[in-house]
Amino acid sequence: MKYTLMINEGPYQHQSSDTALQFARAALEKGHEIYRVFFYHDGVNNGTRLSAPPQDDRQIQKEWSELAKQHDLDLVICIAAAQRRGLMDADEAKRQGMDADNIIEGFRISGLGQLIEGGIQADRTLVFGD
Amino acid sequence: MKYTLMINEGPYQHQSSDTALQFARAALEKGHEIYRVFFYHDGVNNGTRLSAPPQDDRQIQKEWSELAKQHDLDLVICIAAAQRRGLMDADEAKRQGMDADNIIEGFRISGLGQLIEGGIQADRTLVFGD
Amino acid sequence: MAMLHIVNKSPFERVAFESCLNHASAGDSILMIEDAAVGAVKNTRFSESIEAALKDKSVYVLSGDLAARGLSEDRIITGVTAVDYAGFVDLTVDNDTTQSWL
Amino acid sequence: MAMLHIVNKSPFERVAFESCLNHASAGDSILMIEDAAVGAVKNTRFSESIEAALKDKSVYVLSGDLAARGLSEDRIITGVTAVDYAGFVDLTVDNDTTQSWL
Amino acid sequence: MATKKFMFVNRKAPYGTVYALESLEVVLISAAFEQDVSLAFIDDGVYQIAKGQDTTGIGQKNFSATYKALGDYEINKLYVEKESLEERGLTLDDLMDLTWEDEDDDYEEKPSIHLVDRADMAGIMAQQEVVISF
Amino acid sequence: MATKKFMFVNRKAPYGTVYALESLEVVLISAAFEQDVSLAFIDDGVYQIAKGQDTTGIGQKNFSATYKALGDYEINKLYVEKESLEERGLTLDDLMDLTWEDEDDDYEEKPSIHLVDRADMAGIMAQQEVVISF
Repeated sequence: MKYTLMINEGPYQHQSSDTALQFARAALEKGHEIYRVFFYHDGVNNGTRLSAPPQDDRQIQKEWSELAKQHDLDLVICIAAAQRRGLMDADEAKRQGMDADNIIEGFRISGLGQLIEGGIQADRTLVFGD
Repeated sequence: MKYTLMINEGPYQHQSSDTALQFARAALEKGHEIYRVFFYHDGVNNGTRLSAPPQDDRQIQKEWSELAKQHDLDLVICIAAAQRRGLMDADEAKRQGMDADNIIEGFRISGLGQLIEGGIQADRTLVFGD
Repeated sequence: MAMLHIVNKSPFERVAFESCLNHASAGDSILMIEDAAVGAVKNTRFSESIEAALKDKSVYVLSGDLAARGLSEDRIITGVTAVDYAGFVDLTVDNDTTQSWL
Repeated sequence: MAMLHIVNKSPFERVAFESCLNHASAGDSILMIEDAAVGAVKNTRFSESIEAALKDKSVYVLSGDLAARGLSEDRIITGVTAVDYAGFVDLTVDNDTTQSWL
Repeated sequence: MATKKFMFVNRKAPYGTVYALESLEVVLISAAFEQDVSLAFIDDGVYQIAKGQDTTGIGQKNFSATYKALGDYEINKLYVEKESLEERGLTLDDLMDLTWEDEDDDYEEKPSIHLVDRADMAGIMAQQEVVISF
Repeated sequence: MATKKFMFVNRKAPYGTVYALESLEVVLISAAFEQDVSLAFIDDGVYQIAKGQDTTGIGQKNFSATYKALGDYEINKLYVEKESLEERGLTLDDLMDLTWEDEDDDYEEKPSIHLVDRADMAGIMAQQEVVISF
């Protein structure tokens, strides 16, 4: 099966990103394909590289980044949602005249069309949110 | 009257930051004092300077920053909550070995004691959240 | 000691509003803000609960939040008072404490 | 076309779970995850609604979420099945579509 | 690209949270993909298409006019649940007049809002291939 | 510094959202300020102090043991609402055994959890000076 996952909440505040991460691992373990993970609403906050949670806590943002590296996942952050919330990659920061960027490796910023296209291409689309 | 306000949600996703901003303006207009605004949970995301919402939308993070400047407000971001979510000032970024910071002018990062102390000092403590 | 209870959740979606009504004391005030504003309207599944609360409590709704959701003030339950943000501030002065029902 | 309905809200706090039950069709499956796991327990204010749903639908609960909230599997309503994340994945395969009740 | 039956489910009031606004942004984008799109308004989602929204008092942008543009993109299956309206003391008259022009029928203006009861709504949901909830 | 009556109100289940964990962090800090602190557990908040929490299946840290430390900081007024337990099929036996040692009474171990009915809970809330909700 080919999956598109949509994640609507940021890390820590709600369990949705944790649940999606566990689901994605379980699906990959069973040999399924994750076609795309689309981060929308506050979900874009999963893509920051500036987090530093307590050592004994999980590192949600880094776990996504590492899962993407291991399985060559397509992690997409919605550009419009990211602009409202202050998530920037180097190109977008330059374009907006920002003095810093904060996106973590393994995520890319793109448009909402990626969500619809993901829904069309995948066998199953799942939404994780609040 | 002397107020301490607590804000528990990030900008845009929930109305709580908007409401608190309107409440703070109305209180200041009536001659009351805002002793402190404490940003907790996802509320720390109100303190980013990397946001760039559409031109016809409100700029919540900048509005807090400007209100602080105009009225010399004490806007405090909880350090523990900020670390989980990726909000960093220059000092904290250095301490954590981060290559960037993202806090906007007018906010400072401090501990949870500032919330309790705010509750003790203020005549009224109000919580805005989800 | 009178308390201002601030509710920001739709009574049709969450239990928070009902829980607020269950814990407010006689003489307290209740202010509906944000999505809770929809609870101020007459002839809903929830309006009887507000009418019961009005017997020994004061009930207010933030006018800006009501208008944003397309509800005009002539639809609100008799006895419920619409206030603006300045009125919200006054309510926090007139009551000794506030409690938010999140 | 069978649908997997995924609920993540406590039935004691939000209407989402009830709304899910009102809209699921016979032959559909319902999976309780996150805070919704508390809805799987016997003898609660909500348990009759689950028992009614079991007449023509399959009902599951994510075991990790149940355990996290201190609820052991011997407390769950007869007919509700506990699954792990691998079982969650299988449910998405066995049903044609999924709908999340947020 | 394949054509799928997409449904966007709206259960939350506007302005208290961002979901209504950002959901609408997704719906607009979906128009470009020529899918079979429908929208469900149930529970507090019915307030999203309430008539006369006025946000001047809360400092947020009033985006309700955007729903009127949906007809131009042939997004004209807006299912509104009768029971959800009734519980909230609302009727069809409280909703915006949303229409589309049917080019196969001499550009006649037709209503985009379809009032359905709960059982019908369940039936419509059961036919979908991709359900995105906000 | 003045002493005020602080109440922390917990209405949400743990792990589904961060509020329980970050609320507990606030409560612990409040101990340093020597205030008159009490905690209310109503609605789904009662699950926060449920016995036997096991988070191995969800990848989150199990922080429930931290509630046991509250007694050491003389935070020993944990009010739990009877009706909230009953609606959820729970009893006092399902909650952790939280105690404190009363140094004015020969260090006798006393229960920190106080089961109260809804009317009593309302009365306790009415006496507070600072109410922080999560």
